[in-house]
Amino acid sequence: MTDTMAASSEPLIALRDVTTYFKTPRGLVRAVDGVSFSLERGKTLGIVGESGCGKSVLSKSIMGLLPKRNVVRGGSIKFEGREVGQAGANELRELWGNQMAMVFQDPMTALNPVMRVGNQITESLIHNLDVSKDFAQETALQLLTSVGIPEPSRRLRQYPFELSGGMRQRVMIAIALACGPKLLFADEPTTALDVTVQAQILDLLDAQQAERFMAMILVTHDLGVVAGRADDIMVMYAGQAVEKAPTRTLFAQMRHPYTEALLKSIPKLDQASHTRLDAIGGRPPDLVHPPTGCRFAPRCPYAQDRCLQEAPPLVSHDTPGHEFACWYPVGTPEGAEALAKNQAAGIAATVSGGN
Amino acid sequence: MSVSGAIAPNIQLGAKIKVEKEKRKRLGITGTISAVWLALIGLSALLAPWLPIPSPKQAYIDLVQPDGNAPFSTSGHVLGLDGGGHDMLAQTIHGARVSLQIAFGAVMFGMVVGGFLGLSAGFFKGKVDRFISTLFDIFLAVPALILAMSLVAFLSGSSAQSGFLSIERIMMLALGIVATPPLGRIARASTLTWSEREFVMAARAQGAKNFKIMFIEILPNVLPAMMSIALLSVGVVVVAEGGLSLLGVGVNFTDKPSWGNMIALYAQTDLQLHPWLVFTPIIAVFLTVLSLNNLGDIIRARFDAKETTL
Amino acid sequence: MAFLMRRLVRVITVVLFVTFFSYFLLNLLPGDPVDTIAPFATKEIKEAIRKENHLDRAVPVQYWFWVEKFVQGDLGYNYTPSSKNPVADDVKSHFPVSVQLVLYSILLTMLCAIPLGVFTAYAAGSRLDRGINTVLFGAFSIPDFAIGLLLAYFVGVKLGWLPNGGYKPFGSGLWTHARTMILPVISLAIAQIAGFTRVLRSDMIATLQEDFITMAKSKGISGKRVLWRHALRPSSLTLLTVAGLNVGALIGGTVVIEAIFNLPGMGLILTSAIRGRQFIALQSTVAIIAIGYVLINVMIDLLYTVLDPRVRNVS
Amino acid sequence: MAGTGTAHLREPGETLLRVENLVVEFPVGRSGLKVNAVTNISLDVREGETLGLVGESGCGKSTTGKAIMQLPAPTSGKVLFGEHDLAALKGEELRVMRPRLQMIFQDPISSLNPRRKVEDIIAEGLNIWNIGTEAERDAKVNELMEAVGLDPELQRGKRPHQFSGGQCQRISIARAVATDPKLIICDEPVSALDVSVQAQILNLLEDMKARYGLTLIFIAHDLAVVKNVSDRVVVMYLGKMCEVGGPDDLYANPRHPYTAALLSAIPVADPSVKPSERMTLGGEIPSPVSPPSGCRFRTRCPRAQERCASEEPQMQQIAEDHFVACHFPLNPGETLTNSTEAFTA
Repeated sequence: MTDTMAASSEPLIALRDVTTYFKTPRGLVRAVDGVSFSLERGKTLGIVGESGCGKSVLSKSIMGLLPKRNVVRGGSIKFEGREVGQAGANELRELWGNQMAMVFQDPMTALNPVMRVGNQITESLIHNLDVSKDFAQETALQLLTSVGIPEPSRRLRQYPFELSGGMRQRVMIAIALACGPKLLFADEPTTALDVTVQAQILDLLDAQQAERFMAMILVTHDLGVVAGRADDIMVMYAGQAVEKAPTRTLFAQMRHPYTEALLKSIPKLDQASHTRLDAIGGRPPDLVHPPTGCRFAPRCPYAQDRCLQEAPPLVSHDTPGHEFACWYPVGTPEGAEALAKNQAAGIAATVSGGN
Repeated sequence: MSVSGAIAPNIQLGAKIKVEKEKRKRLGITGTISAVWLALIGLSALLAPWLPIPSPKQAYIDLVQPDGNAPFSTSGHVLGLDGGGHDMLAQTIHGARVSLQIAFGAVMFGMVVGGFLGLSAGFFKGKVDRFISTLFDIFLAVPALILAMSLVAFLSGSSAQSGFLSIERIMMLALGIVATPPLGRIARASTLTWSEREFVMAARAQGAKNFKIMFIEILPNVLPAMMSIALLSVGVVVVAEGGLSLLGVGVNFTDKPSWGNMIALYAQTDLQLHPWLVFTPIIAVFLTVLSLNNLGDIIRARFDAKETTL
Repeated sequence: MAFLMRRLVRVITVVLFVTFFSYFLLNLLPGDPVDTIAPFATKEIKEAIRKENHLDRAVPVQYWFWVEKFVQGDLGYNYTPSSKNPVADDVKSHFPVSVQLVLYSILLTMLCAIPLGVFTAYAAGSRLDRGINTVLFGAFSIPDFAIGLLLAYFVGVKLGWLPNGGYKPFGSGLWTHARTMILPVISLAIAQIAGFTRVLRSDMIATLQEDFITMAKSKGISGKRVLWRHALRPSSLTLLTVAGLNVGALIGGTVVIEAIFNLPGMGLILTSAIRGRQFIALQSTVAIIAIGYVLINVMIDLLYTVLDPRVRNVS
Repeated sequence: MAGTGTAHLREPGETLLRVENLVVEFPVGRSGLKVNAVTNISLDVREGETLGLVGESGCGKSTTGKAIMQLPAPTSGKVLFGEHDLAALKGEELRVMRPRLQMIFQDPISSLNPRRKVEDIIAEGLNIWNIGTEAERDAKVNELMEAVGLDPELQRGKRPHQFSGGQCQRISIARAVATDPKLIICDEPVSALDVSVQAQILNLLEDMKARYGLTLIFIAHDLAVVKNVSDRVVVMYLGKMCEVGGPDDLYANPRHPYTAALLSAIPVADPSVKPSERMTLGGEIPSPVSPPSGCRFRTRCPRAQERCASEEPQMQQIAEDHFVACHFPLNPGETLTNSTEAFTA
């Protein structure tokens, strides 16, 4: 996604100003509101944000998996140079499975409960690649072995409810990998799992990605999950990308107050116990009527009048490839001044009090 | 549709459809029409003796043709007369009185008894649940209409001499017993899911007694699901009364007209020549059941009664 | 399978309870039961009836004798002033009529409801779906006997296309048989079709929003396969539960429809037993219907375990 | 781990709550098998202390919390609260103890009755026990709502569905505090919340603890969260205790292999820490219906020896206020090596 790398090859997928709105009786919900990025093969993009920030909708929207009714999609999505932003299911079906695939959040609900694991893996092979049943069966067996499932031939005949959560997630990864996709979406792949299992699954995804030279979009609410695994990170808030940078750059010089707040509000292992947390006050805005200026302004400790009136654009400043949308960025003189001004005025937005 | 089974299919209708059906605040057009019809028919049934309509027993025999044909519409008789010279509007309204009285009585019985049993079974679980569920199963092991028929037969047999129970009361009781297990099972299923909720544990942690938890915490949550099924059940009982009359069980036409015995009588005597006589009470039944089903659906959609999946 | 065995044991207990309960009720009736059954008979005949049905013994003993006879196929007698007819004979000739009626109705219901339900769920929200839904909602609210009477009048009387009553057995020719069954079967099936379609539709709509459907789509398999292979089976589970509950409605409806179309089925035995206060005959007939009903439900449970692997292993 | 023992318990006089050899078992259907949800757990809390209970799903931490509340009562064991053994109390005797122990639940939606108003929910305990006059109760509800950061004027009459998840947790906290309890058991109170809201609630809990003089048992699966709030931490695995200690020492020098593995599995928000270099535990938690013999962790433990299968480790003191139930505990500063052998063991 970075400019420096763009020269070497054409990106696998490039988004420009992608929007996804939902029509509801309350009005139009701007779930994704103008997101752009590009990603090359073999790279991992981490998309980070809290629930309702549009990160999960974004990946379904790129895949074209949202229902047609009551959904308004806009912007351009280019997959290998081909525009698929407005493509219908018939056109996308060619891409699904063998070009792009998805690993869902909850392995409990994302596997068909009344279908054997084996059939769920082989069906995409049989229908997309037109291989024989025996060959598909053989491939499924290899896939299960490669995702680290013991006794794979027995597992093929089992139903999802007979497997543990971690095993189910491995099966789901096997299904997603079956037809050798070039792009893998992993939508909170470990949120439903225990920490020790989470580590296993993330390692597995890493290994498979490297082996197959896939691009991966890893969606999560946990900055820790992407810190060691993504090449680039995009932080989302209220439907928009607020900061985008190569991972090391992002952690080394966080510019957006939301990114900073997100990191600071997490309790850390190396902090002494009873350390008071820097909570973000308030809660995310209503996406039917988002604030006019910067969407984070009402909760932002740096916010000035300008932030409430004028939405900052997502652009790169000093470091190429590091984009952020803020008038008073963290770690800059303007930012420090704005924070000092607010603190002097007693407007401490990082309060633990009422929402 | 007919007796208890009809309760089942509707349970889920609309419940899970969240695509476009956001919770409606008001009744909507169809809901309003349904409510108006039910209010109209309910009020006229309630006030029938005081309405400016002839008595259903009054026979305008002079208006009936010698060949037994009664004029369809004469001044003063909006829905015409039947072969015996009885005013059809009066018959239908007085019929509503009997049919609706039976239906509401039966469903009230089912709500109270079934609700109490279901709530107890779902709340206490274990032995209480096994006992009550078996009881329900026993009553559900006989098709509802046949159970109702047998109960009416037994009950009228046993009160034949004493005359303690009028036939309407017998119908009410018999159909009430039949309506109890389905309503009870809804109450049980709903109670089971609600008592899993942590607020029940929270109430217990506060020191609330079982009685309070059952009736203050759980019942208000179970009631919407029961209410929507109860509305359907009223319709089902109205239909069942018709079915029983067609089988020759139930209120006697010469005593009191009911929608059921009107349909049964005219179907035997007038279907070929005066089908309108048959269709009048049928339309009344249809509109009433339709309205009840519609309101039941609306309530269910509003309360998202998903847990009533039995 | 252990699940099914437990189910079967429960079913037998329930049937025993049902019959005992009704037997007990019979004895709660005021007066001498023999007087109720045969008020017309002489003292000697009454004594004979009493002996025959062991009405002189304690209730549990009477009941036991009844069970013993019942399992041997002796269902008691219909007593009339002129004769006594074995109920078993009536059942033998009437039972097939009712079974045909129920079977044909179930068949017709499934043939119409499954495609309709799948289609309306797939096209949920479209104008066609809404149209079909409105019609179905209306159809669902019409009592089966009303449909029967309407059909009897319009098709039977007005158009004269089909007989509006009577029964011809299968042996008298397929068309002859069918002519007598078409109207009753349609009368029974319409409300069932409406109910089933709506249940299947709402379940399918819910299923189509599940993650595993999105997952199936994301594999790139055809829309048809997603619909029929992935969505239908999990959605049909509720349908089965509802079907089980609905069989009772269907049997009840059959009794009424038989009366309207003059079909010699179990309903006829029932009504004549009630009219003639033949409580022993009634008891036996109700027991047969209850057993049939309960057996159908066991079959549905069996089907349920076939369709849902989760039930098989959860013990 | 998966060990037993009471070596870590402090003098009975010092503690507010003392749980000894708690066992909770559930039957599996009618099969005659049982789930060993909690086996021989002992723990204690001093007044004013926060005890953290941490472990992965299925380790029995929530079951332990509920068993202390007698919801339902444990299969065996003692729950000494003051001079009473709660597990031995029945009916009315137990009921009068209820207001002194309260609970906060995980699911903000499920833990509030959707059909009741916020004021009724908060005042429930006051009403049940008839505490104060009506006006006093009213004032108490206002005070509590303000204390948890809700606006009594505007929000008293609303129903739970009108609140966000974080606000619902605030209501739950207000309800729990209403009857002036000594002890509150917080069962994963922040795991359903977003990180930004989670921090608000954790801060609020600390405030409430100070303001109302509470003692907390804090149950969670997130080690960092537990560390943040606790004065003492118990690490659990498959219904048993692994390690008990003060948070700073325990997190800096985990002695039990499971604690070490758990700590190393947590993703760190620091790109310089390569996940691949850290130790990853293989396999998954065994079924609590037939737990492994000896040490229950041995099937996944890279240090497991034969002795671990035959002999159950007992809780032993290894440093000041630091106890471990392991035959081969780690030395301070020693790290686990990545080993896949345990995977198949």
